[in-house]
Amino acid sequence: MSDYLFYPGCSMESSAKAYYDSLLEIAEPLGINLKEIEDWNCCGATEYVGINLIPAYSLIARNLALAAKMKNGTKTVVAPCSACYLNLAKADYYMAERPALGEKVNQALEAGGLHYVPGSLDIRHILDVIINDIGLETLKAKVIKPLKGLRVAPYLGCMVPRPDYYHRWSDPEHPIELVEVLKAIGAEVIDFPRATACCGGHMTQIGPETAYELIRRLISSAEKYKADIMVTVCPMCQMNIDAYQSETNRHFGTNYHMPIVFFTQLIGLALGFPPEKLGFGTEITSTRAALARIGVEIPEPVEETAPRRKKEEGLPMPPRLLKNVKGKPRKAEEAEQ
Amino acid sequence: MSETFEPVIIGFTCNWCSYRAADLAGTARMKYAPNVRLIRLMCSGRLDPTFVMKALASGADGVLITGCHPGECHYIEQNYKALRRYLLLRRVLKGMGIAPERVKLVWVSAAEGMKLAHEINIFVEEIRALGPLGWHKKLKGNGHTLEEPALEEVAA
Amino acid sequence: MSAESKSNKPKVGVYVCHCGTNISHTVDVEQVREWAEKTLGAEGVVIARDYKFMCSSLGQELIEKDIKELGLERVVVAACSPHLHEMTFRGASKRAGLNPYLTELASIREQVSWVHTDKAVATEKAKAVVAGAVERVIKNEPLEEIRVPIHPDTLVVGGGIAGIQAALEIANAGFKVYLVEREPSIGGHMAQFDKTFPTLDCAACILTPRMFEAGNHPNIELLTWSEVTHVSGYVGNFTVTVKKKPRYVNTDLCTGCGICVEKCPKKVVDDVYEAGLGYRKVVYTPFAQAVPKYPVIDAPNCTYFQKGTCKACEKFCPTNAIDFTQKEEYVTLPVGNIILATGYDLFDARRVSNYGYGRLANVFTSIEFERMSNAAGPTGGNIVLRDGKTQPKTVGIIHCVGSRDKNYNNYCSSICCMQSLKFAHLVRERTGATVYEFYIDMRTPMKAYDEFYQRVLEEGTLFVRGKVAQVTNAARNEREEGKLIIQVEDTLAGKQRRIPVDMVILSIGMEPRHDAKATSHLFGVGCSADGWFIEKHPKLDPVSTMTEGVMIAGCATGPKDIPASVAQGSAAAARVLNKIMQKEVVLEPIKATINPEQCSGCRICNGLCPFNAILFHEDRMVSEVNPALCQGCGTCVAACPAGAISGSGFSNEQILAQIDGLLMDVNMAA
Amino acid sequence: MPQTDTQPFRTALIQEEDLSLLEEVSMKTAGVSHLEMCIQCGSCGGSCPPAEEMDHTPRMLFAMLRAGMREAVLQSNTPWICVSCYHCVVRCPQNVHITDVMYTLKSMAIRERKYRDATAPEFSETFVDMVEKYGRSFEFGLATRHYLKHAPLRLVSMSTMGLGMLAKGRMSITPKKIKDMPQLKAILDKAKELELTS
Repeated sequence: MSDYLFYPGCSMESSAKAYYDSLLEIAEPLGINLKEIEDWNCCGATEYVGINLIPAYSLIARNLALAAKMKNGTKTVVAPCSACYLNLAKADYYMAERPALGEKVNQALEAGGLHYVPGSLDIRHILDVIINDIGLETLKAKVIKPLKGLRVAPYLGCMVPRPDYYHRWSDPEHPIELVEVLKAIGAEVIDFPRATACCGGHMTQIGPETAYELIRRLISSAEKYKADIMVTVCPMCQMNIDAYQSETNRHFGTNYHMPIVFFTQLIGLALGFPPEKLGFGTEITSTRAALARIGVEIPEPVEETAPRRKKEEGLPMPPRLLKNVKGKPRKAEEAEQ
Repeated sequence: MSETFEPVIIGFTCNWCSYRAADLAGTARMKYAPNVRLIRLMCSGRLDPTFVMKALASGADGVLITGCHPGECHYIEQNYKALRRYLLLRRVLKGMGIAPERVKLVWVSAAEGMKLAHEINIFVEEIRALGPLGWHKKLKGNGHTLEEPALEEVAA
Repeated sequence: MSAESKSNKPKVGVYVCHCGTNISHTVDVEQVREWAEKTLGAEGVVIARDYKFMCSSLGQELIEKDIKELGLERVVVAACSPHLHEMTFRGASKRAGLNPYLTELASIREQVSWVHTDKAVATEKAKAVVAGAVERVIKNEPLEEIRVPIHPDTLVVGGGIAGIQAALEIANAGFKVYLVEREPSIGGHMAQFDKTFPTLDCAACILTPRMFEAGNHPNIELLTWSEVTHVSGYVGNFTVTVKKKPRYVNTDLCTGCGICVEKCPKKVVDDVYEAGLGYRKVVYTPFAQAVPKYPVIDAPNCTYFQKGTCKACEKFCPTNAIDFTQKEEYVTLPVGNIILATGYDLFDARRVSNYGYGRLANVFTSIEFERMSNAAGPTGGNIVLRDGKTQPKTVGIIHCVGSRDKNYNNYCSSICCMQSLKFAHLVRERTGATVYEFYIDMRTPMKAYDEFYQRVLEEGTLFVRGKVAQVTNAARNEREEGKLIIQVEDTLAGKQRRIPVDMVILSIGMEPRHDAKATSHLFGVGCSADGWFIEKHPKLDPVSTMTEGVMIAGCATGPKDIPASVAQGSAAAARVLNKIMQKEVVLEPIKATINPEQCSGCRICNGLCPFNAILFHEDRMVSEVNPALCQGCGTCVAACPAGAISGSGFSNEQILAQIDGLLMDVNMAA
Repeated sequence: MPQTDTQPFRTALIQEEDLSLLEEVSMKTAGVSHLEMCIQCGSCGGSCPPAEEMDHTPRMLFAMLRAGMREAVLQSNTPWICVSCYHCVVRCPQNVHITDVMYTLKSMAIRERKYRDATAPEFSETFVDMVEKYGRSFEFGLATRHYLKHAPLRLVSMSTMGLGMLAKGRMSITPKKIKDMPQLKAILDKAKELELTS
């Protein structure tokens, strides 16, 4: 078991309960021990930073200070919510980059008897922990019911791979982490061109028409690639695409039905947990039809759908670059020869 | 000197960058504090830690070491060796009870006369804040003989 | 100071310059002179003078006269920076019979009068600087210039256009050149191109004659499929080891008939010459006009080397030239000078994932497009999509891919604007497609370049000023379906645009060779943080390096177009010829020497020298400095734990004495 | 483009030039903004998913910042349309912290009451009110308060969804509160005081 300091974030207790429940279920078999940060508070989402600088960063830093006090054998803070992950990482990073900001934030924290030294914690997303600490091999080994036949659109959203202050992700636009995890649990993953496009964020509340268009682009892409279901790592993305789908349909006169779930829910299914323990059924856009394909029935054999480049016809393509390598991997290969 | 403490600082310069920067500061008539006296070396890599010890022991209150920016060394990479020695030297100074801040390394290219002047001004103020070292006054008689620091450690 | 040491001190003369009023305006020159004579008398100063202009012939004569009449053994001139007049005053001493290295300059202009304002303080500092110089000069030792003969042969590394040009210049002047190239043929990047801007002449038409000339020149020895592995020696006397990789073809027997290539049953993607857009056989010459004409066998891909069977090439070779037993060979060459023309690599466009190269089939790089538009290339000059047959109706060309971007390379690749304009012209000429160019700034500064831009404007290419944000296949509407969509802000209109196209060409930038750092170490030249080689002076000496005898030319120092590379090749050759004609070279005597008595053989110094000037004698267990290789940085001197290394011109004694002098006032006060 | 531009007459002459504006925005931005490094390439404006809703592209806004057009910049809707997707940030060749600059512009517009549409700023303020009161965000309270004020009609259409969320246990009618509210309040009070003096 590896220990982690856990920052759930507000939505895990309400709109993203399915994320919370499924994460807690799969944590045990994967060997993740989550120790919740004592008396954590809201990270301020994308709202507070748009009003006041120092209070916003002080609000975030209170969590960091509380976590740093608890760090006992581990200094890794794990957040499942993308916005929370980004805010925590950003405060840690900017407090160091702009010492003047760090000082002021600490002056504020001291009013509450707290202090935080930037850089003393590692702030990571739960997907990063699963793929890099637990590892794909361990995950594969635990799979009891591979999700054969389920075509999924890997939807990572914005705030996990970007701006990526600590260079943890393979690519800011087309990262492979979520794809790899979904492949490891046996799902058929589509080459989703909008994998890190925006769901509209808070615009569903304040500028719904802007948001509906962004939601439409995502759903239509997933449909075009014949995904059964979209998979996300972010409460905001899930909420916007799930709960606002009918409004989006109304707005455009369309008739999309594209369920979206958290990746932890699908891992849970693959590990053999019953769907009701993983928060299935709490989604507004029903997953029933999609899950029926892999439910209790025997999954049908998958047909090769992804159009692959045929050999030696036309012009050759360069191999895909999947790692965020700073050097020149192709040349390196040449040098080895 | 009157009440305000005027530190005396020895500055080591590299023939290819910082010494030329000093020339440039002169040609451009930039003004900086007169407390630093410069010594020309061919390279910051030539800097023997003994020189620094000697300067401090002979009455300098601080030592400024200047060299080419990383990657721009005239001798390819000798400034990195200066950097390594500098870091070790500061540790040694600390061990001897001398504030390691009395020795400072800055990178200055031949084009950076302004930067050199600026760094000198900053360093003079830093040393002024630290106060006089006065090591030379503690050495009785022949101030030239001075126990040399353990050079082996610093060598590479 | 003890009485003995006083009497032992050599006689020193101090000369303080007014420099018109440049020094005397801020420094009380008369006071410095008087002080030097009085206070420094104990240090051996026998005469101190001041003069309006020490550097004038009258000023110099003053010094010469004193050396002769007073028997001065050391001279200190307190004036300007040694970088200005050290040579002048050393010359004066030399004329009067004093070893020039017994003369020191104290910089009281650049370091005192010009940078300070308070006259009293400046005068005190000037005294300290003079005292430092006096103490130092006493410890100076007479030194002699070093003269070494120059070997007339030259090594040129890199057989691109810059290297070819340099080799031809030297060979035509009658001297021997070894031209080393790691690919099977010379020609470099230029051999891959179709047309060259701005004149649009065909690259092969102008390059091939030069390649042929180089390949057949009696003074040029080609070493292709070869790499330099070791360099030792110094200007005039380098010894270079070259590894000749096995071709598995006996070049004495091979006639270059090409039957082996024809009969070879295996094709692989050609990542080098065809930039990954075409195929070649496993036994191959990179292209038809390759020089030399002999093929090579790509052993890692060869069926015989993999499985032990096949040998089709051997069976069909009419002259029995195939030789699977060849091993790599090392040759040692003595040369006097070296020219590095190692060229550049291309930016890996897959790193800009938002442009989709490697993911979206119809995104091409500029080098792929060069091959595609080349009549000898994989498509026979047809501009087509990745399916190999469909002509594009709309093409987008994106500038600055990987250049001018802090996420990749900061610098401008300098050729991309012109290259992109050339592509626009070629696409329109060959396909009639609509062409968009996306640029940040249009940079067309050389001869006839802007005129070419005007021409492309006139041809109807649509220019959009804006750095492309992304190339995507995620359509938003019917119009975009099945297309590549270029999303960009048209910054001149201030609006975002989505432009559907069939084909995207990325104008990728130039990068230093992936192994440039290793090359720079091998030859002892400087390399910037980016990886480009550093010139001795970026403006006034752009083809020399800090290492005497090693020149640089072409893109190895930074992105360049063909005319600039050719000019540099010629310039480097001129520098080399200049050296050869001098027959010998004079070196500054600032060197390290190791006292073998004191050397403990610890070898700490061995690894510190970037010029490989220190060799270790295993038999005697002592290290020794090769004076001609030593560049005089003094790092080993500072590092020697036994104090066995001394650095002439900058010895420990000189510097410690200078510290004493500089701090004389402090100690007097104490 | 449509000729029915209802916007007030615009002059082509810049009439106000507040040349300290760029520096001010840069100083008020978290981290090092690199704003002065902008080369006006437009990779931000090209990247922006909701650019069609903006009156100016981010690039244009930066040009206006440089030109000292204080009123026009603070009145722009651009920062309020920003969805914090960070596409522009990772693509910017000059590493300008564009998203953070947008936050700064929002806070300046709020402080000087320069924004033209109150929906977004008031949503943010409501959100922050909740957080300051409970230490946690409170979706139900936020949604009701926000829609009641700004879109009572939408509240009706949204109620179906809201009821769905309630029924699925994804929305709580009562807010959660952290234990040590006095500590959080002390921190935020001090932070606000520091914000005013900086």
